[in-house]
Parts: sequence; structure tokens; C-alpha cells
Amino acid sequence: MGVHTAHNAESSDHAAVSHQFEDIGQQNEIYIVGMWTFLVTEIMFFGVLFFAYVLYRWKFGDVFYEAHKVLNVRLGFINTTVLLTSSLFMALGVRSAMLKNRKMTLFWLISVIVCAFAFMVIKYFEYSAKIAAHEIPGPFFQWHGPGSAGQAEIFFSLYFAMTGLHGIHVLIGIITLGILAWMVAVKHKAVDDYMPIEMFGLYWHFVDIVWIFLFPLFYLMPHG
Amino acid sequence: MDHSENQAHHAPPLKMFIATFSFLLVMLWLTVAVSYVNLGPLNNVVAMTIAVAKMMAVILYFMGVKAGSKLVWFWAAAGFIWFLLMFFTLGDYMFRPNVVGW
Amino acid sequence: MKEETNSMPAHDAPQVNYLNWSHTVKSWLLTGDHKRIAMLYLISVSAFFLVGSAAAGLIRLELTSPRGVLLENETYNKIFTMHGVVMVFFFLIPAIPAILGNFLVPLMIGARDLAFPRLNLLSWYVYMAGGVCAVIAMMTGGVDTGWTFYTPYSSMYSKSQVVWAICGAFFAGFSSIFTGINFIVTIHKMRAPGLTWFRLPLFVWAQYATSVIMILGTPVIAITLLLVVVERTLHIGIFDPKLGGDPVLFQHLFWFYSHPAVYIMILPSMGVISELMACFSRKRVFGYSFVAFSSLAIAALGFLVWGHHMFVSSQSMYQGMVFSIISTVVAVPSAIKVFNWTATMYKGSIRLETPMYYALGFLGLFLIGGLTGLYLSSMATDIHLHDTYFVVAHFHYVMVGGTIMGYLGGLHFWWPKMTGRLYSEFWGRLSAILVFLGFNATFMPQFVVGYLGMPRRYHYYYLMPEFQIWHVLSSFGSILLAVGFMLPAFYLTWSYLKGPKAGPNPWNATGLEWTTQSPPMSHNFDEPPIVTEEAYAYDAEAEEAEDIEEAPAAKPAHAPKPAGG
Amino acid sequence: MGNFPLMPEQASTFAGPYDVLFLVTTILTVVFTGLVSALVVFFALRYRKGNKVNRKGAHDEHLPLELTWTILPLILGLVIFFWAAALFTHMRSAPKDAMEIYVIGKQWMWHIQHPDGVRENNELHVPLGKPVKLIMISQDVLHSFFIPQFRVKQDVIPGRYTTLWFEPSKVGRYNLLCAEYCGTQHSEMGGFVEVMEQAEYQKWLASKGARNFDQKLTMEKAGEAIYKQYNCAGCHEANDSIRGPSLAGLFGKVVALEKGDSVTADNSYVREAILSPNDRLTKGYIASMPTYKGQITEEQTLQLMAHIKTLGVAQPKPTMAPAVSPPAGSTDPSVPDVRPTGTPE
Ligand code: HEA
Ligand code: HEA
Ligand code: HEC
Ligand code: CUA
Ligand SMILES: [Cu+2]
Repeated sequence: MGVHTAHNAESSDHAAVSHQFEDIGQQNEIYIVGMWTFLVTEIMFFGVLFFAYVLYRWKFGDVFYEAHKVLNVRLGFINTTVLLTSSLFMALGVRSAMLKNRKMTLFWLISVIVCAFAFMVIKYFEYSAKIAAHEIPGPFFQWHGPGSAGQAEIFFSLYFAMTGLHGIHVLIGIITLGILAWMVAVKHKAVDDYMPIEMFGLYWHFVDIVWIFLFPLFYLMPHG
Repeated sequence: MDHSENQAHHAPPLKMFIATFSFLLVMLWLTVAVSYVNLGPLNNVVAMTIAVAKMMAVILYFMGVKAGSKLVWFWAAAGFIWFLLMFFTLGDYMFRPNVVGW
Repeated sequence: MKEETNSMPAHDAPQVNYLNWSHTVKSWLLTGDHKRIAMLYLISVSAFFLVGSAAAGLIRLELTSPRGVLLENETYNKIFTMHGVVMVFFFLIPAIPAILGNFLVPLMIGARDLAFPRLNLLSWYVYMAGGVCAVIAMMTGGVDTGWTFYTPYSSMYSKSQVVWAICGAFFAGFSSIFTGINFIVTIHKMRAPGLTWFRLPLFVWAQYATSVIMILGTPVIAITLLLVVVERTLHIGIFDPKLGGDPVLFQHLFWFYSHPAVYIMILPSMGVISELMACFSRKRVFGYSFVAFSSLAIAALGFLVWGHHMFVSSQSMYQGMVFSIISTVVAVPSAIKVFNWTATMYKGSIRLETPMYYALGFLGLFLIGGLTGLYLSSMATDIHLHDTYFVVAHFHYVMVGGTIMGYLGGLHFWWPKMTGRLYSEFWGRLSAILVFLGFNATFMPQFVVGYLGMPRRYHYYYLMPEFQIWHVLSSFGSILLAVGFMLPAFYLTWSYLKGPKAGPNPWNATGLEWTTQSPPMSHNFDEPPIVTEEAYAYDAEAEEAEDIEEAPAAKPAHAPKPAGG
Repeated sequence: MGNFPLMPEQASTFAGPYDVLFLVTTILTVVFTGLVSALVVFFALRYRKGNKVNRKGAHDEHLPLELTWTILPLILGLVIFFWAAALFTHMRSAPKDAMEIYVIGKQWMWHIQHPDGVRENNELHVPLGKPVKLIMISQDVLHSFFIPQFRVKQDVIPGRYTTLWFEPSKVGRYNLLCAEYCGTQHSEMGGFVEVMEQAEYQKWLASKGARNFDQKLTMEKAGEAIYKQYNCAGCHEANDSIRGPSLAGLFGKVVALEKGDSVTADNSYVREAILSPNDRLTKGYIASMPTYKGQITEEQTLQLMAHIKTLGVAQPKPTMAPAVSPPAGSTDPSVPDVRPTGTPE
């Protein structure tokens, strides 16, 4: 244990082992646990919306069923596939980082970005179609299907709130991925260790899990 | 404390990822296919069971919880369990005096 | 940012410590040191307390007359909203965790810092961002929804700056999430060798339980408030009764967090009290494991009682009963704590220093506050008392009488550690007594007037002019209380600048934080401590036998050797 | 009451039992606070540093003691809980013969309609010794109907009816307040409740009815006028027809819905059926009834409901009642208005 000067305490953040930790093993375990506790907050965050969805679907089941027909299952399906694939790429990226294969890490990270981007583009088309059809809640909302317009509006409120929040997470993911990829490309020492990529991977897989639920809940609503 | 558990983080085998991914794709097809069959109230059960299976696959293999420490298991489970607590609220909606609406 | 090389030690402190190793602004604003971040929080949280208190002063002034004194309807509503929002989100929730917790958790477990120093700094910046939003809300016209933001008033009818205020609360929430994550990981993984869970100081247990609530509860209110914002601005709404949505759903989601949040406020304070009781009775806390586990029990059960705020909101009667009975059960762990603290004093060697004054004050006031919670959690009695001053008195008893007493007690206890200086015992005790008396004078009358039927959030009560006497009493009490609160600001500042040196362990307390120098150096300990004893190695009997007149020589508690000095 | 009022007047049958429970809880509070404070002060004085007292044999664990002070508060707490729960159930279960008065809350006034058409604002006149049940709804935000001297309070909510009942037990004038924050003039949203002898009340009703020309109509009459104005009868004839179901004896009937389930027709259901009829279609009908949301006010809705209640009693359909058990909520005593006449049980 070296002598810690005050200066040392400030600047050793970039070293492989931060000053507050004993060794890399402790540090890695702490990072993983820390990331999971963060994901716990994310679960509760999305959880409220999922709960609201269940509540309203239980109450307004019929109209929800009618409203869900407006959504494009084909696009939803493609998007799910895209996201699942991106999750695979992410896992492979983390694996390459563990194996200290910088080139492959970069390759997989960029593949994830491409997938995420594709996802957003598809989402954009879906959203614009909804907006054009006045299926966005608010003053311009129109509902021509059977059942109560108000209840349909709540369906679309939930649809936009949930997929929107998910989309924001994807967006944040894209930005972070860009930074990570750049760091890997320039051999930044912060990504010497695989941990930053692994942590981001956890985030990305979580975002994927959210979509795994959103897809059946919104696009594949069975009657009954 | 015992810091050694994660010391030697062996990269998981490629095969595992491919298997997980294939499982996810199969499940995706399955859930879409099932949604065209009318199973009545079972529909929701099936759809959610499949989603949970997919989630477990992602958590255990992609996110590496399977190989993680006890603490990681604990926190990974905590969030999902606590989320279910929210459904306690439904009790109110089931027993509200008003029959219609809320 | 200017590069300043200011390496000289401060004029009056010989050793290098976390305060004086650098004086540049940058070294403060970019610090990763948990102790410096605690100080940043201390300053900003105190500023918000001042804002909230000023609002309280205006409330009390206005209520001295049944037709009001100087405020318009609209203004009064904005004042109490600001009072509530600032006090809850910007003062009470961060107070103990972010100041004392931040400072002490690493020291108490013998770590060099929290697990994520930069996240810790970020949490302060996020808190400040929230503060800026709240200030913008106040400057641009204020908010008039009450701190509870009930829909549909907040989402559709209010014409005030709801969005800014909600952004403020949202950011403040994220700041406490970050603190919670940091504490949980740190306490799990960074305890010094030998420091097992059952050797941990009870303060650390309390912080752990608090952090669990923070990370499980706070996201819920964050997204709920966000939903109000999107409903207000984009009409993407799920609470709107015009669409068939349920406005009461908001209350469920709001209290799903906000009831556990009251335990975010009280648990850390209870942790402080455990430390004070042990140190100033010179005894191990009675029933250590009961006190420790009751914190976890409160944290867990506290999540199942939120509906007790909604007994008359049209919530189902049956669900109300479930919430009511669980509320009764959750009172039991609090009872366990109270009785164990009392038992700790039995056969101790009690020193009535300032922190102990606060601790004893806490006991009395928390008891009254907690037991009046019982009136409110019993559905029948709550029907009449709901939304009256009885509730106002209840929560001030627990929040001010409980949490603030604990907070001030803790601040006085660890002040010598944080600043290396002693304060005047005379002024300290005087302020503790003033706060206690002033507090009772302010809020005891509110129980009566609440029972009489004075609704809260009223600034006219001309239909019931007979209530005036109680309001006037309360307002007079608040003057006393204000003086009590203001005093520490002066003598603590004086102590920081001119107070006598404290030495590493002025109270002769056990606990790792007392083994290092005061104020501690940036990396906390010269050598990583190894723990061989449990936290409360006091021995009242032996101490009395040794020497009655003088404090016995510092006995290293559970570290190999005291550092610094 | 003197200068230092300590408790609110007792002006309803709830007040007595309520105050007893309140008192007992207060005794509990005083006893516990006194006990702990006394111990703390005693210990602080006796075991003060330097006092030569016996400090030998101090424990820091003691299981029996821990159990005592865990179980004792739990039991006491549960006693209070069950007591309160019983009283609460009573306070929430209106007797079937209660007189119904309709209340609409809006920013910032209480609008009250008596069954026979008398309306008043921020005042409520009720007869002594008769159970009164309020059926309440809000036009805008949340409000809360609060009469301290009766010990009653209930939030009033937009989009849904809530109910409140009490039985005045003392003649006099009491406060009527709004207890749920509702915006700028929340503190001025109130007035008084006047409890009158039965005969006085009748007199008051009569004079009030004569004085205000436009309030002469009883609620049923007013409702009938609206019924005519919107030509409801055009579709709703005395017997079920192709165009619309008969509304005779609708209240309390179990209505089978197109979706397959069923509801008991109560105030809330009928309100919804008028304002947004397509949300729940009656079995056998299509969504042909126009939506009256935005055209018919809350007040008119209440009047329409009063009128529909006069449309006669339906023949109970024996095939229906046993087949569908009413949803759990409808067994709740506080279901707004399940008319005794049509209740299937
Ligand atoms: C620090 C904050 C804090 C704490 C700790 C508590 C603690 C408790 N609170 Fe309080 N409460 C608030 C802050 C707090 N509360 C706030 C801010 C509000 C209002 C919010 C708003 O509307 O703006 C509120 C409102 C509130 C209500 C809603 C009132 C209403 O709006 O109608 C209720 C109802 O049940 C309640 C109950 C309780 C209970 C049962 C406890 C219990 O945890 C208390 C437990 C402690 C004891 C019981 C004392 C010790 C025990 C003994 C000495 C043994 C004897 C005990 C028995 C016999 C059981 N509180
Ligand atoms: C930590 C939380 C906290 C704290 C410390 C306090 C402290 C105080 N509170 Fe507050 N209070 C709340 C939390 C808190 N409150 C909450 C959450 C609400 C509910 C809000 C809502 O309904 O939405 C509330 C509501 C509330 C009300 C009810 C308002 C209403 O419903 O109409 C009242 C009334 O007396 C009150 C009084 C006081 C007083 C006298 C103090 C005292 O302890 C404060 C002591 C300080 C002073 C007395 C003033 C000091 C003087 C100055 C700084 C000089 C400036 C003076 C002038 C400009 C005149 N509070
Ligand atoms: C154009 C025809 C039409 C008009 C005009 C009409 N209704 Fe209806 N009403 C229906 C039909 C069809 C139903 C059954 C389907 C449904 O539930 O919406 C119905 C159902 C109802 C029900 C629910 C009855 C039940 O058994 O569930 C009520 C109550 C009602 N109407 C009241 C009114 C009132 C009051 C008016 C006038 C303000 C009115 N209706 C005007 C066609 C009409
Ligand atoms: Cu209406 Cu307050
Ligand atoms: Cu609560």
C-alpha cells in the first residue's frame, strides 16, 4: 500500500484500479453489483408503466384490443429481431473485450450501433404513421374504431409513454456506444479493462428485456 | 471480504451465446405464432410465460448472472420481486364499491 | 478553469487534512472525496432549509388571523407548496444520508472512499440541478399544487409552474438514487477486514436500510411525476378522468414512494440516535440485533402501507383495512427501537452533552409523533382527522421532532470530526432546549386545532374564528423554534473559524471514524484498519471505577492504533 | 364553547363512538409517552456520570424483554385496529332507508340538490334524526366533503360517484368545509350545515321551493324535462325494443353486457351509460346511442337519474340473477344506491 498523497486521491481515477479499491477483483465485483442495483431502479422505473398498462388493460380490455390492431405487427416483429440480434452482438463484444481482442470488440460494438440505429429508424416510421393517422393522444386525437375514444386515447398514451421511454433508453445507448467505440478505437486506457463494456452490456441487455415484454403486450394482444 | 470469486473472469464460450440467441429467436416465433391461435384467457399466460423465459435467458446467459456472485443474484432478483409488489394496488381496484368505471 | 498550485497548508492547521490540502475552487467542485461532497451538501442543504423555513415563517404569520394577514389566496398556496417541496425533497431526504452518511459511512467501515466517487459527485450536481429547477419554479411564479401534486389539479387545472417544480423533484430523486446505489455497494463490498455485519455501527445499518428504500422507491415517484408532466404538456395522459382514467391512481403511485420516503427521512435519524445513546451512556446499544433488524423490517414493511394516506380518497374499504393493519404492524419495529434506546441508558454512565440533549429530545418528540400516527392509521379516526392540522402536527413531530432533532444531534456529535473544532457547550445545550420547547409550543396546539376540524392548506378560517387562539399560540411557538434553529448556524460557524481544536476523539467514542485524525486526511486512514471488536466497546462500569472526575484516556476501540493527531 | 375549545361539538350519531375511540388512543399515547419519558428522565438523573450508583449487571441483550415490548405494542395496536375497523365499516355502510341528497363539488363551491328539487349552494339543510346519504361527484378536481361536528369526510372525485352518510343528532349550525386541496380558493369553499327539527325542515323545504321559481321542479321533474328535451324515449320505450333497452326498473337490476359479463346498474353505471354509452354495451344492442358527454352536465345527469328511478320497477328476470353473481364490489354496503326494490338478492 503506497503512501497516498492528497493529489493521488484526486487523480488516480484513471488507473486500472481506482484508489478506493484494494484490487481489480474487488473493483470488478463492485462495478457489476453497482450496475445491477442501478438496473433495479430501472426495473421500478419501467415497472410503474407496466403496472399502469396492466390496470388499464384489465379495465378497458375491449378497446385496448381494438386499438392494438392499429399497430404493425410486422414492423414490431422485425424490431424485436433486430434488438435480440443487437443483444447477441453486445454479448459477443463483451466477450471479445474479455479476451482483449480489440479489433473484434470494436467490430461488435459498431454492429450493435447499426442494429440500434435500425431499430430507431423503424420506430420512426411507426411513430410517423401513428401521428399521421391522428393516433397520438392530445388535441388532434381521433378514434374511428369501435368503443370509447377516451379509452383508446389511454391505450395510445401508454403506447407512446412506454415505447417512448424505451426509445429514449435506446438513444442513450447509442450515444454511450458511440463513446465506447471511440474509446476502444483510440485505445483509451479507461477501456483497457473489459469492465466498462461489460457494464454497458448489462444496460443494453436490460433495454432489450423491456422490449421483450413490450412486443407481446402491445403488438400481439390476444383477445380474451 | 472474499474478493476472489470473480478474480479470474473466464470469457464464456461462444457456443453458449449462439444457443441463447437461437432460443430467443425460436421463442419469438413461438409467441407470434401463438398469438394467432385463440386460447382464450390462456393467451396472456402463454405470452407472458414466453416473455419471462426469454428474459431469463437474457439475464442468465447474456448478462452473465448465472456465473455471477450471490450478491449479483440477490440484486438481480430484488428488482423483479419488488416490482410485483406494485400489483398489491390492484386490490383496491377489485374491491372499489363502484361497479363500473373505477 | 484556472490551474492554481496552492499546496501550502492552511494557516491554523498543522496537519494536512481533507479540508486544507487544496483551497482551489476546482478542487472542491471536481472533488471525488466523500467528505468534501458531504460538505458541499451541508452548505446547499442548509441553504434550502433557510428557504423552507422562511416559507414556514410566512405561513405562521399569515395564520395568526382568521382572515389572513398579508397574503393572497394564490400566494399562500404557493408558499406552503414551496415549503413542503423544499423541506421534503431538498432538505429532509438528503439531510442525513447525503451529509452525515456521505461523510461517515466510509469512515465507519474503514474504507478510503465510497465505491463510486464520481457518481457521488454527480449526485450532488444532479441535486443542484434539481435545486435550480425548484428555484426557477419559484422565481417564475411559483407552484400551487401542494407537495403532493395530486391529479387532476396538477395535471390539468393548475396554472402555475408545475413542470419546473416536478423537474426539481425528479432530479432530487435521481440524486438520492445515486447516493443509495453508492451506499449499498460500499457497505456490501468495502468493509474493513474483520468488520462483519454484526460489528457494524447501527448508523451504517440504518443507512443501508435507507438506501434500499431509495433505490426501490424513488424511481416510482420519478416516473409518476414525469407522467404528470407529459399529461400536462403533451396530453399523453393516464390519470385524466375525462378520458376515463383514474385520478386516484396517481395517489397510489405517489404514496408508493412517498410513504417509504418518510422512512428515508426517519431511519438515518434513528441510526444517529443509536450512536448517540451508546456513546453518551457509555454502553453497548441494548438489543443490537433487534435495533439493526428493525431498520430492515421498517424498510420492507414500509412499502406495504401507502394506502393509509387514502382512507377517504374513495379507495376500497377492504384494501383500506389491509393497509391499516400493516401500518399498525410497522409501528412495532419503531417501538422496539424506542424501548431499546431507553434500556440502553439503564445502568449507563450518562453524559448530558449537547448531542445527548438532542437525542433525548428526539425520544420524546418521536414518541408523540409516532403514536399520533396510530390515530391516522386507524381508519375510523382518520376519517375526521385526514387533511386537518392533526396530520400537519403529526408529520412535523416525526419530521422536525424526529428527523431534525436526530440530524442536529448527529451534526453536533460529528462536528469535531468534520471540522476538527469544538463548539460552545453552553450555546449548544441552550439551542437544544429552545428547539425542544419551541417545537412543542408550535405544534402541540395544532393537534388540538386539527381535532377541532381545522383543515390544512387553509389560510382563511373565518368560518371558525374560535380557532384563532390555537393558531396564535402556534405562531408564537414558532418564534422560539426559529431562534433555536438559528443559534447553531452562528455558533457552529464561529466554531469552524475560531473554535478550540478537538483532537481525534473528543467524546471518547468508539467507532473507526474516531481513530483517525480530525478532520481526517483525504484518504481517511493512514493504514487500513483491521477490526477485531464490535462497534460499541463501551464499559460504563469500568469507566466509572477508573476515574470519576476525568475522562479516561482514549482507549483504542477496534483499530490497531489511532492515527493522525 | 369557551375561549379554548378542546373538542368539536358532537352533532351526529358517529361523534360519540368516534370520540370514545379517540380518547382511548389518546390515553394510550399519553401512557406510552409518559412511561418512556419518565424512564428516560429517571435514568438520566440516576445514572448520570459520576453518580455513585450500582452499575453492576447491566445487560445488553435480553430476549424476554425484547419479546415483551414487541408483542405488547402489537396487541395494543391490533386492539385499536379492530375497534377502528368496526367503527369504520359502520361509518361507511349507509342504511337502506337513508334519504338521498346529491352533491356536486366544483371550484370553489358545493352545489347541493335535494330530491324534491330544492337546490342550495354551500349550505346543507338536513332533518334531525334521519339518516342522510350524500351521493357526490366533482365537476373538475378533487374536493373533500367535511363536516367536523359530524366526524365525517369523503373525497369527491371527477368521473365517479362517492357516497357519505350520517345521522344528525343535534339541532344547530355546523361547518361545511372542503378538506382536499382544490386550488386558489380552497379555503373559502364551504359554508354551513343546518340541522333542523323534522317539522322545521319540511317548512324550510316548502318555503325554499316556493321562493325560487326555477328551483320549483323536483329532481325527477327536472330530469323528466331533460328526458323529453333529448328525446330519450324515442329509443327507450317501456319495453325492450330494437332501438334501445327499456329503462323501467333499471336501478339495481343486473344488466348483462354485450361483452359477456354483467354489472349491477347503480348510479355510476347509469351515469356512464348516458355520458359515454358505447363503453359498455348492453347485451343485444349495438352502439347506436349518441354520446352525451359535454352536452349533459353533471347536474342534469343526476336529475336524469332521479327521473329514471321513477320509471317503475322491472319484473325481476329469474334467469339472470343466479346465473351471474354480481361483482365483488356490489356486496359492499357503500355501493351507491342499489335500490332495495330491484336488488336481485
Ligand atoms: C419522518 C416522517 C414520518 C414518520 C416516521 C411517520 C410515521 C408514521 N406515520 Fe406518518 N406522515 C408523515 C411523515 C411520517 N410519518 C407525513 C409527511 C405525512 C403527511 C403527508 C401529507 O399528506 O402531506 C404523514 C401522514 C400519515 C398518515 C396519513 C394521514 C392522513 O393524511 O390522513 C398516516 C395514516 O396512517 C400516518 C401514519 C404513520 C404511522 C403509523 C407511522 C409509524 O411509523 C409510527 C411508528 C412509531 C410509533 C408508534 C411510536 C413508538 C412506539 C411505541 C412507543 C410503542 C407503542 C405503540 C403501539 C401501541 C402501536 N402518517
Ligand atoms: C422537513 C420538513 C419540514 C420542516 C422542517 C418544517 C418546519 C416547519 N413547518 Fe412545515 N410542512 C412540511 C414540512 C416541514 N415543515 C410539509 C411537507 C408540509 C405540507 C405542505 C403541503 O401541504 O403541501 C408542511 C406544512 C406546514 C404547515 C401547514 C400549512 C397548511 O397546510 O396550510 C404549517 C403551518 O403551521 C407548517 C409550519 C412549519 C413550522 C412553523 C416549521 C418550523 O419548524 C420552522 C422553523 C423556522 C421558522 C419558524 C422560520 C425561521 C425564520 C426565518 C428563516 C426568517 C424568515 C421569516 C420571515 C420571512 C417571516 N408547515
Ligand atoms: C338513438 C337511440 C337512443 C337515444 C336517443 C338514447 N338512447 Fe339510451 N340506449 C340506446 C341503446 C341502443 C342502448 C343499449 C346499448 C348501450 O348500452 O349503449 C341504450 C342504453 C341506455 C342505458 C343503459 C341501459 C341498460 O339497460 O344498460 C341508459 C341508462 C340510457 N340508454 C339512457 C338514455 C338517456 C337518459 C337518453 C336521453 C338523454 C338516451 N338513453 C337516449 C339508444 C338510445
Ligand atoms: Cu374544494 Cu378544496
Ligand atoms: Cu405514510
